[in-house]
Amino acid sequence: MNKVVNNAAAAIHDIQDGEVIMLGGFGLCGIPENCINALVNKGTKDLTCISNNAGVDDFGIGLMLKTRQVKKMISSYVGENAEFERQLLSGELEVDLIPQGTLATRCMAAAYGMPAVWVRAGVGTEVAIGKETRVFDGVEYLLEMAFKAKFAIVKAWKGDTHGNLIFRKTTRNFNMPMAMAGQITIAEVEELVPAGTLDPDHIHVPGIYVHRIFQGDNYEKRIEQRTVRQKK
Amino acid sequence: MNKVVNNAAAAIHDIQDGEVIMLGGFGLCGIPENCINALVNKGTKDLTCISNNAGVDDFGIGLMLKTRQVKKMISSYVGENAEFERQLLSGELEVDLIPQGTLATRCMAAAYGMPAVWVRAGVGTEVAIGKETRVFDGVEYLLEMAFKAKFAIVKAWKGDTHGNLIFRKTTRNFNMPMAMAGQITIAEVEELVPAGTLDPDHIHVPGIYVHRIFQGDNYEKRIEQRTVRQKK
Amino acid sequence: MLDKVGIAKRIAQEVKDGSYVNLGIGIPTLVANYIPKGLNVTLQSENGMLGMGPFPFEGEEDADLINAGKQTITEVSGTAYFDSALSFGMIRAGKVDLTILGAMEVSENGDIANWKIPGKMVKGMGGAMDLVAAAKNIIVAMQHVNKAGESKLLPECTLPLTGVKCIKKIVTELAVLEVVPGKGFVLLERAPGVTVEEIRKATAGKLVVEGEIPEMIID
Amino acid sequence: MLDKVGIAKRIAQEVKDGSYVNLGIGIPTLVANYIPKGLNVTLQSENGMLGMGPFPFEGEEDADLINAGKQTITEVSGTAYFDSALSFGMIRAGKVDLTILGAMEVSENGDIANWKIPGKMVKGMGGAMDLVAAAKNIIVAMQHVNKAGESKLLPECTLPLTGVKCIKKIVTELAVLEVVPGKGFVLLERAPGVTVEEIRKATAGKLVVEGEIPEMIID
Repeated sequence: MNKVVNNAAAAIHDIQDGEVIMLGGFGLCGIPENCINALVNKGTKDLTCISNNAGVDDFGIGLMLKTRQVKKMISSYVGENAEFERQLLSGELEVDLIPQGTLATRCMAAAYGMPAVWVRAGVGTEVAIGKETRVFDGVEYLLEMAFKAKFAIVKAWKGDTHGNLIFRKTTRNFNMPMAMAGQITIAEVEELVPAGTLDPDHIHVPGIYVHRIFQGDNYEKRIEQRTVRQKK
Repeated sequence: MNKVVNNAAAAIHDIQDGEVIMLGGFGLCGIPENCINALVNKGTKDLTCISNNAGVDDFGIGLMLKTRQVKKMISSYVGENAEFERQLLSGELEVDLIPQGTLATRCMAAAYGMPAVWVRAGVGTEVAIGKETRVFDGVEYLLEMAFKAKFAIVKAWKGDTHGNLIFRKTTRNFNMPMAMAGQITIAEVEELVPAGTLDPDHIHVPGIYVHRIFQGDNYEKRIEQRTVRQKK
Repeated sequence: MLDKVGIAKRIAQEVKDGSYVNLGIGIPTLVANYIPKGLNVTLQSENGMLGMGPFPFEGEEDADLINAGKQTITEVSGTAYFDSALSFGMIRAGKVDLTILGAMEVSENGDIANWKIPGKMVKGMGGAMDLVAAAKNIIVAMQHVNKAGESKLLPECTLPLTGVKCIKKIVTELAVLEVVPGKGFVLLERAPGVTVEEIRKATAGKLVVEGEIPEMIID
Repeated sequence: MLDKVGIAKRIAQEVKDGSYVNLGIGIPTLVANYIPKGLNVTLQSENGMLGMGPFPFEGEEDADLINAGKQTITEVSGTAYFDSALSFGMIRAGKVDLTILGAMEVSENGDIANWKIPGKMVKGMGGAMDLVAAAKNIIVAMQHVNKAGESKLLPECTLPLTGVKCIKKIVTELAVLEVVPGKGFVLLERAPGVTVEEIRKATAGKLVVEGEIPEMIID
């Protein structure tokens, strides 16, 4: 059950042009930095990226936008990226904006083998256009379909050789539901340990969901909004 | 945000005759022993119990069956209980048998604010009778409704004064989805600690889902099938 | 007339002891600073945290610990982390007692528009649609009129909607108003020094004024 | 003719390296003892565990650590625990590669009945309906005939169904058979010393015999 690959290049080697991939993280928090760099190096094109955000101009998914590798973004908020805006307005880039909770839940549906889920978000708005609606107990819901993504690429704090993952603080975000939603899940971790090292009660994503794992390096972990208070 | 109550009697004081309650545990593993005893002492009647199993004759929910406090069991497997069988065959007790995964998922649906879920289990069987079916991608699913239970009663290993819960080994079972599914969730724990003691990354159920918590005592933790191997 | 801090202070009075609260970006974030001492309030951040603390001290920022506005923050005693699916699960299940967020427009029946202006670059709705569709109690913090001087309290929203019939209360620089579907914007309080007439002029939707309208008390 | 251990040994040959396997109660549980050394196989227990180990040594039982048969068990290196909802989630999502379970009846098109006998006390289906509805590959371990001497491999099941068109393979004391919907029970192997004719006599459903049928190799 050893799922260890050598590095990011090996982990993403078979991601083809035109593929649908999920990328974990929220803003720049907990993003799979090594795999994004490897995708930029590999030059894979026409990707459809399911990711809550689209990075910034010079970091995260922004790096893949700069190299025009992304055909379509499926996100809830894409606001911090000038290149993104340019490509979107010029028609080079498609974007499908969906509510953040719906995005998370469509990942979770895939993770749990549910074909579709009923959600309230978007009822009565343009998000509901073309979608089936239904009233349960007097409340209206939309039918939203589970995502189908060939690859999910996530970043965890620690992982073991069986693929078990542990996250740190708010990095669990989309990494956890996406890790469980991919047909092939690739996890990069800050620290890779032998199976049996992690406390089985502390594991956030059981290894059955993870197909390839490696220890990343040179994590920048950039902060998007550095907000501080002064010591009195 | 202090949710601590003194004991099991205080925690269950307002559970009325005829109420729908969820009880965590799998077999006798991780059952809320203190609360079950308190319900027996209080003598609450006509209860509908959502619980994967029904205990054994002299432990767990079996104690409430002996005192005829249960009107209906909603379970997936009820096989280890002679008194249960007697009451069922005599018509004193109603039982609604549903697939174990469906049981868990109907709890989870309530926990996640989903009104209903599509599941495959039971398609083409008597479980499907009267249920809406639908084909997604060539596969048929049943529409199963989220549970509505006023009270969920669960047992965790550790908990803090804010209601955050941590489970040990296979006791997470139905305790975790039920803890998040109750309108009022009561948690008994082996060790109650001040908020801030538990590692925030290790918490299985966030306190927002838990309304009352207390440290139980005299846990018997009975083993249903003691299977061992011999040292060579 | 209130400044942003004043709006935040007034909304802070709406926060109840023992409650779980989700704060949007902007004025709502400021509310955290004015929650009365002695109240036990837990802040939920929809990126996956219960028990959000203040900004970190300089040099103690942790890239792995941010809020939904992507700002560095801290833990409090009793914090719990979780993933985005569970985060919105608890919101949908009605476990979050109060959501406070900004708006571009609110209508008489409680519709809200706060994510999209046709013709302008659309950044996305983030978690706003999920929050307004699910929270039990939603308070809008906003200016009464927009930069062009037009009322943001309308008979019907003109911008694409974020949610329908969901807003319960509005706090602006001029007033506190309750949204009663079928009735309109019921005026509850005036900002210090602001007259009912000034509020009426700034409100395009139906304003309901019943009896004497008290002035807000803000310390 | 095989005994229970023989059936378990033969099924163990079906287990692939690197796979995740769920074992039902009874003969399937025995399979774990005969998985070839050197194979990396992870056992899933649907009450919330990946990486199920053997029974504990006497005195080392832990009431908090049981399998889906409620037996005390142990961890292995790399075990992970989870709740029942996630457990069935991973089963439904097709992450479990192989499910092995017992049956009362199997039909020519792969239907299975294994939970209810009309007129007898019904104990419940447990997780069986979920497993047969979701697993990618399901092998049934059972006796070829019931105690009354009647075949359990039928044109159609007579007992209430657990699942439809889901069984891929059957291993009995007499034979290994593949279930090919529209075709029938395709005989793959004979148990040592058992003739095709004996198998045909014990099979009420359509038995497909193509070419020479080899004898199983079991050590």
